[in-house]
Amino acid sequence: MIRVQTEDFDIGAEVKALTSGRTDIGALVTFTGLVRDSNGGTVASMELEHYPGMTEKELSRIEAEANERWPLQASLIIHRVGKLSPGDNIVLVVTASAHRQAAFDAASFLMDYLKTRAPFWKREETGDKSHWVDARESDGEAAAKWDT
Amino acid sequence: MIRVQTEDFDIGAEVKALTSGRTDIGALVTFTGLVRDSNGGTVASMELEHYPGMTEKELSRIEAEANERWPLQASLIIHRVGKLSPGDNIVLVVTASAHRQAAFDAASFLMDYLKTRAPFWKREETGDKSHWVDARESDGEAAAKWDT
Amino acid sequence: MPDVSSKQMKLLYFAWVRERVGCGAEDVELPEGVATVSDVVGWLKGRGPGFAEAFARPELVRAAVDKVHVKPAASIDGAREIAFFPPVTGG
Amino acid sequence: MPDVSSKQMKLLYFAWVRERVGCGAEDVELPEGVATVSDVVGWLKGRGPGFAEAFARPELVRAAVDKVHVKPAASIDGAREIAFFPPVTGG
Repeated sequence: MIRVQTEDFDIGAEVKALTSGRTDIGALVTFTGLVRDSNGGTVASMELEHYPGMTEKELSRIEAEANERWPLQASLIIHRVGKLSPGDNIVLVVTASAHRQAAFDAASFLMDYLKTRAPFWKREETGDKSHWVDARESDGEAAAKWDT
Repeated sequence: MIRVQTEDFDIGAEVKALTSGRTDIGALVTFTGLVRDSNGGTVASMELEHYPGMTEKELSRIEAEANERWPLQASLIIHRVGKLSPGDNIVLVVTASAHRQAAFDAASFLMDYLKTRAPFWKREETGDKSHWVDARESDGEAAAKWDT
Repeated sequence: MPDVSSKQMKLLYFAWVRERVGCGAEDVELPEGVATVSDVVGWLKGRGPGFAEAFARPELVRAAVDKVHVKPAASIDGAREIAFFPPVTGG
Repeated sequence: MPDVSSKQMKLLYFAWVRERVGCGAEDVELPEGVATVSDVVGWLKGRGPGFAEAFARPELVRAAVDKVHVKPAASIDGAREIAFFPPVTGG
């Protein structure tokens, strides 16, 4: 399941919705990405732009690939867009499996792929200036390791 | 922070307590272990025995080791004991860091070490029979990979 | 010989590409001979200073044809929508 | 020569070791010459059929001295509490 939304998400509620009434899940991993004030108290806000239509398409494709690679009982990607403040949630990834290794690997894979393929762009506002966040080379390397 | 308890835990509430008011966390990983009905609908319940005193000591030691190995902003281990049913939560591990790799690795490390070192024992009740769950060799191998 | 109607194209720009170009979306008629994403970039660079600046270092700009990531050499044959944007920074 | 009082020991048993032994905790006086965890196991095996069964395959039983995991060869000198249990299965 994938969702792109401006509203915040509730990790506990999302997990409950995925696991409720099931007894085949042994391991559940969540990853939450948050707006971090990387400049030590100077980032006032962040604007998340995306490519409507392509975003959903890419996230669905990434999720489908994770489900092909690992035996998942459930998976979820939620990504927020619009204006966010330091400490706010940005992205939630949930993976559930019978065993922990699959759940951990699938969540890590989803984040690595999302970081390099899903069409989102961050702009940080610092005081009266703003700048587009640069892509990190390490994200490309992290995604490449799943190609082996 | 570590806790051993009979009551259930609320992932959302635990995460909120760890992150509330902070802007230095960029990545947060949770791992939840649940009672899985591995026999296809026949496991009626599970009893979790532990070694009071040693459990807390081992969990604290494991958590301290994770904090030495990775730059964590927050960490939490909650493990339930007593009688549990299929679908119930057993264990919660939360790790928070500036970047996602540290959060993922630390959570995975905590689970691998907990699985091989924390003094818990599971007994599954199936109909009118019960048996002690056998330790998995793969858990020992998973823990050993962090020794390098 | 390519169908004339195939040269009608929707172009989309995101993030700093959008800011430099000065608009987020436009419908254009591509000239004859424009066959690849790279050709489109070459044509766009001649459309004004904003475009020239946005595509000054084409290696910094990524493209998607009909919402699928593509390389500069990708054909635009049959495409309806081409998007240009910086490397993504979500998550 | 070891202090006589050091031979007073609390023994704890968990999971199927506890079930086979028939009790979860007991205070014992260890005989002279019992110096390692392995020695304790050897002594326990002679205390009755439940103990013999619990420690029939000593490699299946783990031990902790004063709440710290130890190997069979570990000394029990100065220990106050020794626990015996199967490999752990939490998480």
